[in-house]
Amino acid sequence: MELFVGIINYLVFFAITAGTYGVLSLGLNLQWGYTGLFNIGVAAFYAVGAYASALVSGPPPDMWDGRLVGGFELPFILGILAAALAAGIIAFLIGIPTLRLRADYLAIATIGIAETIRMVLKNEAWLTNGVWGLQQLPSPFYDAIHRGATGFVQTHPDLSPWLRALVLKAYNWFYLFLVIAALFLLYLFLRRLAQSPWGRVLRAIREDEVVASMSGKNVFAFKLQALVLGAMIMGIGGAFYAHYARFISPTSFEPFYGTFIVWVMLILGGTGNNKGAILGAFVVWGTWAGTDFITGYLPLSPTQEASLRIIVIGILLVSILLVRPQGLLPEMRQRRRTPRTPE
Amino acid sequence: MLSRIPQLLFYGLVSGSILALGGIGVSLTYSILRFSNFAHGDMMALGAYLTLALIPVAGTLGIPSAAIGPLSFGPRFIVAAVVGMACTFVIVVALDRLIFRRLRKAGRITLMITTIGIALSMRNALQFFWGPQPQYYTARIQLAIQVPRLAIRVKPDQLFVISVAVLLVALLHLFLRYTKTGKAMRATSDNPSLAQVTGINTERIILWTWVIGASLAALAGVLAGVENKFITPELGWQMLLSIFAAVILGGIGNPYGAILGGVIVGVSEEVSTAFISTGYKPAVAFGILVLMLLIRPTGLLGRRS
Amino acid sequence: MSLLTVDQIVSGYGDMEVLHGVDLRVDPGEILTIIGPNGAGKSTLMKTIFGILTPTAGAIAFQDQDITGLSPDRVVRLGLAYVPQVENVFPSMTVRENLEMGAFVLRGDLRERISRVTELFPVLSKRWKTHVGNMSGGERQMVAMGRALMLDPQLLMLDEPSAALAPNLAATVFERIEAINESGLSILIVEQNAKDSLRLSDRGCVLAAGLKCFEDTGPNILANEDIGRLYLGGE
Amino acid sequence: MLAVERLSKSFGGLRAVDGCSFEVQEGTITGLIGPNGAGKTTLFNLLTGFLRPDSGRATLEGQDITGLAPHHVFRRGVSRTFQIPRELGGMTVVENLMLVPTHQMGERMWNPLVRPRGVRRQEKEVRRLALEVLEFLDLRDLANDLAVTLSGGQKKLLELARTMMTNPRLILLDEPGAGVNRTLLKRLASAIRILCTEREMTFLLIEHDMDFVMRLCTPVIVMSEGRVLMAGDPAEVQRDPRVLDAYLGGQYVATDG
Repeated sequence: MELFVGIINYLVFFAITAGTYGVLSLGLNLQWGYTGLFNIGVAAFYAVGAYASALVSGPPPDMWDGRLVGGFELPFILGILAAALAAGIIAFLIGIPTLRLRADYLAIATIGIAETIRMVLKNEAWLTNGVWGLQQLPSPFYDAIHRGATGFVQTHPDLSPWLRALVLKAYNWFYLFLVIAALFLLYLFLRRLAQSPWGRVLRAIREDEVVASMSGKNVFAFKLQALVLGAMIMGIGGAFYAHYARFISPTSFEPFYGTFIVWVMLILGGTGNNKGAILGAFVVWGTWAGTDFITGYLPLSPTQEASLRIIVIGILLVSILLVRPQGLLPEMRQRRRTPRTPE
Repeated sequence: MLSRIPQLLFYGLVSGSILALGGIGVSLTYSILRFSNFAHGDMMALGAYLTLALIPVAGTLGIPSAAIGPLSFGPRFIVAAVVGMACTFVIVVALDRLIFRRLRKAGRITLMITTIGIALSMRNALQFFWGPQPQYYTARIQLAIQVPRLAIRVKPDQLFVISVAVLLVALLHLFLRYTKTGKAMRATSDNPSLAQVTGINTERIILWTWVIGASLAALAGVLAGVENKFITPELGWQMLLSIFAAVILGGIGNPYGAILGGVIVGVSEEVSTAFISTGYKPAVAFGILVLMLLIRPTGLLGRRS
Repeated sequence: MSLLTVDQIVSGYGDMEVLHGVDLRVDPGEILTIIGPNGAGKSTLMKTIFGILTPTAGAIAFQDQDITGLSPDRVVRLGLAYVPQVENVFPSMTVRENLEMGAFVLRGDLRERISRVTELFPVLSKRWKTHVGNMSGGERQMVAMGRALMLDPQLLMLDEPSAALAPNLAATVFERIEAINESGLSILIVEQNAKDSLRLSDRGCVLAAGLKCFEDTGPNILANEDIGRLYLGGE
Repeated sequence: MLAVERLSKSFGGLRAVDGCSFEVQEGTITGLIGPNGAGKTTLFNLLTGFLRPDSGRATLEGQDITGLAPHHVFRRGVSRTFQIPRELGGMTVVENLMLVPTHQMGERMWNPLVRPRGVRRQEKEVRRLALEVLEFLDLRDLANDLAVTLSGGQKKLLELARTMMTNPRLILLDEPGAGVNRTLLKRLASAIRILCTEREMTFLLIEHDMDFVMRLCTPVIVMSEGRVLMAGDPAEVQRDPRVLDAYLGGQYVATDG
C-alpha cells in the first residue's frame, strides 16, 4: 500500500512537470509547427517568464540576498501576466532583425538570446540574485490548502497511514489541477486560433511564404505575431514552473531542460498538432523519468547517469527524424498518396 | 582601462584564431551541405577530449613528453592532437554515413534539428566518460614574457596557437585554390548541379567537407584547451554562438569570411572586457550578430543570394 | 553507326510528363539542331539524355552502349559534354579554374587541352584570372562551352547557346560552334534561334508538344509551311 | 485598364525588359507571347511587385502601381499565377482557396477569440465561395485532399482557382496551359472565357500553346527582346512575318546578309 501511495504521489508530481512542459511545447508548436519559425532558444522565453513572475509575485528582497528590486508580492495571476508580457517583449525584439531572413538566422539569434539571458541571470545580481537564484517563491493558496490538509489529518487521527500520506500531499493535487486547467484552456485557445483564418495564414507561411504574400498577407507581421504569442505561452510555462518549484536559478534554464527537450517533445508528439504537442510532453518526460529508474540500477555516478539519459534523448530525437518524422500524431489524418510516377 | 587595450587586442587575436578555425568548418558545411551545423562546437570538444585520451597512448609508444622549447607541451601532445583530429573526422564521417546521408532529401531544417540531437548526445557522451569537471592537458605553469615597446605580455603557448591557426588557414587556402579536390569543393558550393554535370561526385565532396571541417574543429578544440589551460565538455557549445556570429559577420558560406569574422569577433570580445563584465563576452558576439543582421545580413564578404 | 540514339523516350518532372515518346539520332561528325516552340520539351530531352532526369520509358544509347538512367557523372566519362542553358559556369571561380573543372574526370596534364580551347576562344586567354561572375553573358557562354570542350568529348550538347545574347555575340557563338564542328566533333544543339542554328546544321529536327514532328535539312525545315503553324498555331 | 510605360529591368548586363510599353483593355483576354527570354515572366514579376523596375511605370486604372510590395499590388486587384504551380502542399485544396480573400475578419488574431460568431459566419461564406470555385473548375471532389497529392494539371487549375477567390480586376496567368492535358486544357479555356464575360475579369496571359492563345485571346501582344514587337488580333499576329522571324531568330542572318 505504501508503495502504491508513493507511486500516486510520484505520478502527481510527474504530471505537474510534464504539464508545464506541455505548455512550452504548445508555444513551440505555434511557432514551429504552424508557422515554421525555427526557434531554438525556448529557454530564453521560459526563463524570462519564470523570473518575471517570481519578481512580481515573490517576496521582497531581504538583507541576505543581493537583490535590489522585485518582490512585489502580487497575486499569482499577475505574475502569470507579467511572465507572458516579458517573454513577449523579448520575442518582439528578437523577431524584428531576424524574421525577414532565412530560418538559419532566427535559429542562431534565438540560441544567442537564450545564452545572453542566462548570462544576465548569472551576472545581474541586483535583479536576479545571480547564481543563487530566487528563493521562497509563493505557491498560490499554498498556506490555506496545506493548513487545511494538516488540520484534516490532525482532526482525523483514525486515518490509515497511506490515506494520511495522500492527504498531506493535497497541495500537489491542487497545483496539478491548476496546470491541467491552464493546459486545457491554452489548448482550446490555440485550437480556436489554429482553425481560424489567422492560423490558416500561419500554415500558408510555413508552406510557402511567397504564396502567402501573393495572397495579400503581410508575412512579416504574421510571423511576428506567432513568435510573440508563442513566446508568451512559453513565458506562462515559466511562471508555472517557478511557482511550483518555488526556487529558480540560472541552472534551471540550461539549453537541455529549457529548449532541447521541448523540441524532442514536439517532434515526437507531432509537429503541427496541438494534441501531439501535449502528448509528446508526457511521453518524453515519461521517458526521461523512466531512464532515471533504469540508470539507477547501473553502477554509475550521478553525473554519468544524467549524461547517459541526455544521450538517450538525443538519440531519440535523431531516430524520430529518421523513422517517423511526422511524429505520433501527424498534423493531418489524411494520408498523403504516394506519387504516381517514380522520379 | 585604455592601457589594457593592446594586451586585450593580443588576447583577441589568440581567441580569434580559434574562432576562425571553428568557423571555417561551419562555413564549409553550410556552403556544400547547405545547412547550419549546430553540432560543430561539440565536434570541437570531441577533438579536444580524444586528444586528451590519446596522450597516454602516445606515451606508451615511447613518444617523449618533454616540453619543446618554451612551450608547455611536447611531441607527445602534438602527436596525440594530430591523431585526435583524425579520430574526430572518422567519427563525424561515420555520423554522416549513418544519419545525415539518409536525411539529405528531408530538407535543410530537418538536418539542422538532427545536428542538435547529435550535439546533445556528443556533449553528454564526453561528460559521461570524463565528467563535467575541467581536465588539464598539462600541469606545467607557463610564465608570460613581457614584450618590450608593445606593453603586452605574451605566453609562448599563445604564439603557438596563433601560428598554428595561421599555418592551417594558409594550408586550407592552398588546398582550395590549387588542388583538384579543393577546386571541386568550391565548384560544388558555387553550383551543385553544374558540378555534377562536369562529373564531380558530390558524395565524395561531402566526405571531404566533413573531413576538413571536423579536423579543423578538433584542432580548434585542442587549441582552446591550450589557451584556456583546461577543457570541459561544454567547451564547444560555449563557443558556438561566437563562431556563428563570426561566420555570419564574414558572410556565411565563405570560409575566408569566417576567418575575418573570427578575428573581429575574438578581438571585440576581449576588448569589451575593458568596459563590461567578463561574464558578457559571448553577449558581445550576439550583439555583433544582431547588428550585422540589421545592417547587412549577407555579411562582410558574403555574396548576395 | 550513329553516335547517339534516343528511342521512344518518355520523361518529365515528377508527374508532369513532358516528352511523350521521342526518337532521335545523331551521326558522327554532324551538327543536329532541335528547334521547336517554347514548352515543346527541348531542354527536357537534353536533361534526360544527360541523366539529370530519369526517363520513365524508352532507351538511350551512346556509341552502342546503353546509358539510360545513368547518372551525369557517369555519362560525362563516356564522352558526352553538356552545356546547360542557364547557370552554366562557376561564377566565383576564375576562367582557368572553370576550364579545369571541365576536365575534372581526367588525370594528367591539362595544358595541352587548355591551349586547344583557347585557340577556339582566344578571348578567354586574356581574362585568365577573372572571376567568371564578373563577365558578360557572351563571355560566360564562351567559358561554358570551353569548359565542356576540355573533356574532348565525342558529342557536345548545347542548350540554347545564343539565349539572352545580343545579336553580334550570338553570331560569334555560332561561328565558334562551326569551328568546333570542323575539328570533327558532333554537336547537338537546342535552339530558339532556329534560323541561325539551322544554317550551320547538317540536319534539323522539330519538336512540338513533347513529340518529334519532322526531321529534315535546315533549308527544308525553314521552307516547310508547317513551321508557322507549329510556332504560331492556326490552320 | 493596365498601362505599362517604358518599363525596363536589367540583370547584370542583360536588359530583360527593355522599355516595354503596352496597354491592356478592360474586359479582354490579352495574350502575351514571344520567344523564350523575351522578358515575359520578368514583366509579370515587375507588375506584381516581385521585382522593382529600373525605370518606367505601370498604372492600373490610372493609379501608379510601380514598385509596390506584392501584397499591396494584390490588394489593388491584381492577381497572378505561377508558371510552376506553387500549391500549399501541406494544406487541403479548399484551405488553399480559403486563404486568399483579403481582409478576412478572422485574420486578426483577436477576432476568432472575441468575435467567434462573426468569424464563423465569414468562414462559412468563404468556404461556400471556395467550394463554388472548385465546383466551377470540376475540382469539388478533391476539396479535402492535401494539395500535394494533386496532379500537375490539377495544380494548374488550383492556381487559377486561387485567383478566382477574390474579385480581381486583372488576372495575370503565367503559362496556365503548360503541362496540362487536353481535357483539362479545354476546361481551363472555357473557365477563363466565362470568367471574362460573366464576371468581367480581365486577363493577361503568357502561353506557349499557340492554339490555346489564338483561340482564346484578343488581342495578342508579341514580345521580343524585352520590347513589344507588335500587337493585334490572332490572325494578324499569325500573318505577320516579323512574328515568326522573332521566333525563329534571324538577326544573325539579317546582319550576315
